[in-house]
Amino acid sequence: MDRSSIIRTTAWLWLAATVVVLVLGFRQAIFVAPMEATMGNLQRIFYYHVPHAILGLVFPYINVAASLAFLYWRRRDPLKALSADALAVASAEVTVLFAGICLASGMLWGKPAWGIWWAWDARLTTELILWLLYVSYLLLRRFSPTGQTGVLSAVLAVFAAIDVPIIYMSIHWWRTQHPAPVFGGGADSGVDPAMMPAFLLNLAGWAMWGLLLIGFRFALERRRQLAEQEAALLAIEASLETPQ
Amino acid sequence: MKYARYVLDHLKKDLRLEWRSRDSINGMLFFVLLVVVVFAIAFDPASYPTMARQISGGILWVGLLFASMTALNQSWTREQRNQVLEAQRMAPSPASALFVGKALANMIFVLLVEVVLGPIFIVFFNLHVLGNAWLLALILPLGTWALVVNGTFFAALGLRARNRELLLPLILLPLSLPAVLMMVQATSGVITGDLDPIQIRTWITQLAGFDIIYTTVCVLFFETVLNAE
Amino acid sequence: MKYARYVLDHLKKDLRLEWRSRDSINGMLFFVLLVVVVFAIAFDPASYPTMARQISGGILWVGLLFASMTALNQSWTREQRNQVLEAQRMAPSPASALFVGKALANMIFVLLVEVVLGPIFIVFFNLHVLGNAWLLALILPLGTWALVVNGTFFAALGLRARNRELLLPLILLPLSLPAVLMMVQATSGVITGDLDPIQIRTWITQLAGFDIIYTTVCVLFFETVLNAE
Amino acid sequence: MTAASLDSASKIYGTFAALRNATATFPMGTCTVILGENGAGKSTLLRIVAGLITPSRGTATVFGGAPHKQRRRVAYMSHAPMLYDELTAMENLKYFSKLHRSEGCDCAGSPEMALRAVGLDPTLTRPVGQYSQGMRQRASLARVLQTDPELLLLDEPFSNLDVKSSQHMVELLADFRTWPVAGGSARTIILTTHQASLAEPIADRTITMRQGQIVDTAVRQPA
Amino acid sequence: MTAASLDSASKIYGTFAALRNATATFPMGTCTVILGENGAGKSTLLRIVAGLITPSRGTATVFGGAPHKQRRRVAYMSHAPMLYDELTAMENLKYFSKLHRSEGCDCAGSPEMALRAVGLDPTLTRPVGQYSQGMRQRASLARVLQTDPELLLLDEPFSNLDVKSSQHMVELLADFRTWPVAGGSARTIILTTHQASLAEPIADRTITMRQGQIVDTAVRQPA
Ligand code: HEM
Ligand SMILES: Nc1ncnc2c1ncn2[C@@H]1O[C@H](COP(=O)(O)OP(=O)(O)OP(=O)(O)O)[C@@H](O)[C@H]1O
Ligand SMILES: Nc1ncnc2c1ncn2[C@@H]1O[C@H](COP(=O)(O)OP(=O)(O)OP(=O)(O)O)[C@@H](O)[C@H]1O
Ligand SMILES: [Mg+2]
Ligand SMILES: [Mg+2]
Repeated sequence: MDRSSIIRTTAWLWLAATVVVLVLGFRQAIFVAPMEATMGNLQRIFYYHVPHAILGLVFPYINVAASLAFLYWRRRDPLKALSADALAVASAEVTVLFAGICLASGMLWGKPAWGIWWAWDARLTTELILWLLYVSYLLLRRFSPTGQTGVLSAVLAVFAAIDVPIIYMSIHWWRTQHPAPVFGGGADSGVDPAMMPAFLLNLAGWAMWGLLLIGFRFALERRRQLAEQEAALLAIEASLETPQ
Repeated sequence: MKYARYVLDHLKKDLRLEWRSRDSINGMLFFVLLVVVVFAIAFDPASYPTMARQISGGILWVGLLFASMTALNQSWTREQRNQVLEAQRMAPSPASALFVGKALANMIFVLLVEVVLGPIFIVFFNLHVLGNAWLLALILPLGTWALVVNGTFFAALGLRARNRELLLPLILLPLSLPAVLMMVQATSGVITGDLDPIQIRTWITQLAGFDIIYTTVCVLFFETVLNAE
Repeated sequence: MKYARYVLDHLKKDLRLEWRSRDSINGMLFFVLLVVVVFAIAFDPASYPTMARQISGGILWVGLLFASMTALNQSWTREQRNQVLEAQRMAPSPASALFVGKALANMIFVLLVEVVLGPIFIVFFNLHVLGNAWLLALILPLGTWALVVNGTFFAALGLRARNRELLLPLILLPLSLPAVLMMVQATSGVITGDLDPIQIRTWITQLAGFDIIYTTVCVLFFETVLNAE
Repeated sequence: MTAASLDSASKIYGTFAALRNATATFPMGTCTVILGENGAGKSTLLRIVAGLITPSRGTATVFGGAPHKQRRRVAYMSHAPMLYDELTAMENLKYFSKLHRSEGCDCAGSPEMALRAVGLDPTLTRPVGQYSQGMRQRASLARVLQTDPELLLLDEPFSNLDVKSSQHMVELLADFRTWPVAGGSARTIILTTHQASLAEPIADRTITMRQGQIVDTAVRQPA
Repeated sequence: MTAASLDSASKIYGTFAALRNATATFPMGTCTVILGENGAGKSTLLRIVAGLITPSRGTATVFGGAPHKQRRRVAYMSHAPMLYDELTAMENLKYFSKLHRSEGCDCAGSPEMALRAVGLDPTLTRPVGQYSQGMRQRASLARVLQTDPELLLLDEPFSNLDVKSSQHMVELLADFRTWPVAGGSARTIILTTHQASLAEPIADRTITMRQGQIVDTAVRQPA
């Protein structure tokens, strides 16, 4: 088997595994996990909301790693740099998606739980700023002149990645309406152990889904880059045939 | 040492250019003044003095933010006209010196604006600073530098983009939101006297940290951005 | 009739240019979103809900004012690049048709922005409109036109000035202050439900009057401004 | 009949006189080439005739009226291309031809023809912003030609053009002068250039300027 | 010794190849004139040698290193004047000469001298923004000459110049080539132009480009 068909098979297998995990997670979350005491069934959004929130914070680091790699390889090995750039776009887009879903699910949760769609509390603001940062990253990619997109956006990615922890620190002392951290928080933190399987399954499932999306988007971007190179090569070769 | 001399050359040039036309600073002044007036009309501070105190920190910084953004965009336009920027790129002096020089020049302009604006603002919003007013002398420069250093950097980054003027706020605002939060909280804290000094100290320290981190990153990456392509 | 056809030509051209670049409108949408977030962070509507309601009218209009100012400046820059404006001046079609076409195009953009922005704004500021919400469908377009018509005019006026971008707010803001006052009062009145309908009617009528007067004056004087040297 | 004339026209910028006391007539049907050093005031003179600036002193007359009243019969092409970067050449030309549409006819030549005439492909989908300098210059010429002007003002039409393109342009201008005009009058061209030799074939008259003044007017004898 | 060389360098904008597979060497001490139609890729080639853009494929070498590492020894003058409109010529030149100041000496020629050499008055107090096209071109030339470059890149230095000024500029360039160099090496000039005849007196070699390719390289025999 050649390389591309191996990749394709892996992708399909990965997709199948993702679906299985997500379905199991769905069963656990909706039918198996115990009902929460105060919020009732509403709490089940938790199994979707929190994984997206956590993953939305992980993917930016893929983005900045790829961006730094791009900057490093830019002059040394342009081909590798192009792959890094593709990975950077892919992870940025998936970040926007996941942070967006976290925002949306949180808002859907907030309306019945708090009676309002939105509150300017630390967690929510943080997440919103994260989302805004990566939207602005994507906008910069669209606005920047051809040929400079990679460099400019890579630099912005570094700035954005530095900003993420700063946001967390700076907003930590702000008034808050959002539930305090359940994991690794104070003494009485932690969820009912019966909820754990549902949560972990969903976390794993969405992580796999996110990686799959990144991989898919990466492949797409690579294909676009290759097509562009091809066209450029054609342009050069076509001219070489013209009599001198 | 030589680096400092380059920075000084650039700074002097920028100040001279500004002095020749002087419109950037005048414009900024007037703009901030107008923003204050618009807000005063929109919010009616006279009838609600406590509210005025609560929101005045926000208004001050929002006004400065928008005013400086316009000016920051301008400051690189000058370099781009007649392709002077390419001459800068061809010069053997370190690129980041150009950046530092321009950031300092912009800082001076915005500080000047603040000095003039401060008293006017206090009169318009009928403010009595309830906290320790001296702290403002620390908060204002720190906050201004946070805006100016990133602003100068990203104005340069967006220079060759299609929608230059629009792009700067789009990048700068999300990135500066934490800094804006810190500035506003610290300023409001001082004005209303609500926050205890320790909290204000925390905000100020964080702001200083923000400044230091971003200044370093900007200086490191400026050459890359200038020679992008 | 022929005049209308000219206007349509200009409008179509502007829409096409916008469609070609497209990202300018995306950028503007994002910009307004950012302005709302900045204001929210600066003014903290969550902790003071009644205050939030009182100032939300002001914030909405100030945000739109900033956003549309950026867009307005842009819209003439295009004409100026490559001196296309001189070609426009050399054309035998009436100059004011160019103005009306461009003002309409700008109006369409800003209205689009408002349609998207409205819901976000209501959610973020957690507003319940206490008055007659339908009135907003009247106030918003009237207020927008007031901003856009003067903005387009004065952006053209400032075209050849050195600090174009800064000049527009400087002229536009003072001039629009009465309109801003009317819009803000009417909008706040509707949102808080404080004002009685008659008062709101008065504000709206005045706003309409402002629109009519300034539109006439702009159309009359545009040719003069375009050919001013 | 004179197409345009200047009567002791001066243009003063601040304290600097870009044009001083220029008196000249441009008879109908002639082609005048304005020569002169850099900063001699050639562009200034042309812009006055085009009605884009008004003389500080003296008067300019075009077809017996004020220059800015004659927009329909005059076309002006400057250093800059005067086209929208984002649109294709075709879209640009169509737009401008619409602005010139008059009462009865849809007249004003077809944009396709004009583009073909200057040697550009009308079906090109690249926006003008991505053209090279020379291509822009041609598109710009097409823009002024399509409006079928009686008085054509060209400011350095050959700068940035390679020799072959320049010669082609000169031929095109020579051809343009033979196009029939509605009113029975003849077509007039005024152009500035630094490459006098290029413009030679069509020049009936040359005007030489120095430091804002017209220092010499020469009429070429028909050979 | 070669001052600069291109090794199958291509520059691709989107899908458009502005420069294709260009291979060329520019020996030290020679003056090369690049000819070609509009859009042939002359400016692109020059900008690659200047290190302002990097080739999409292939490499460019200047004095044995990467082009953007040689800033001290290379000067580039483009279509645009590359000067601040608000400052006088003198102030502009002083500023740029400071950016070139190196370790020991204050070197880099004096701005006054450079301005005199190009025929501008160093005491002129008008800001550059109010200069005419040609005056700007000269001030721009002064800017590149004052840094005493070993490799001088000029993009259409004669466009917008009247004939006399152009000839003067050619003489100046010829003179410049004779200036002594610190390292003992010789001065190299690469320039593009559409007016081949003007550059003739100093051209040692001509390169002709067409559609992004170098189609011809001719070496002139010393007469
Ligand atoms: C737009 C609204 C919301 C946003 C943007 C948001 C955002 C977040 C984020 C970013 C996290 C992850 C924090 C971390 O792992 O450190 C999180 C966790 C959580 N959210 Fe939300 N949330 C929103 C609304 C809500 C609502 C309405 C509720 C319930 C009343 C809720 C309950 C939780 C819980 C229980 C966690 C888990 C806390 C933890 O494990 O640390 N969220 N949310
Ligand atoms: N807007 C202006 N403000 C001040 N001075 C100006 C302005 N426009 C032109 N000038 C001056 O007027 C003089 C004549 O300018 P003009 O552009 O007519 O010259 P020109 O003959 O076209 O020169 P070139 O061949 O370089 O294009 C120049 O010295 C120039 O500096
Ligand atoms: N930034 C760019 N984006 C896209 N295409 C470009 C860009 N810069 C140049 N080109 C294209 O590359 C080609 C070569 O351009 P270049 O400026 O090198 O030509 P030139 O030989 O200098 O022509 P001229 O004599 O007109 O100045 C042109 O067809 C131009 O359209
Ligand atoms: Mg001229
Ligand atoms: Mg060129």
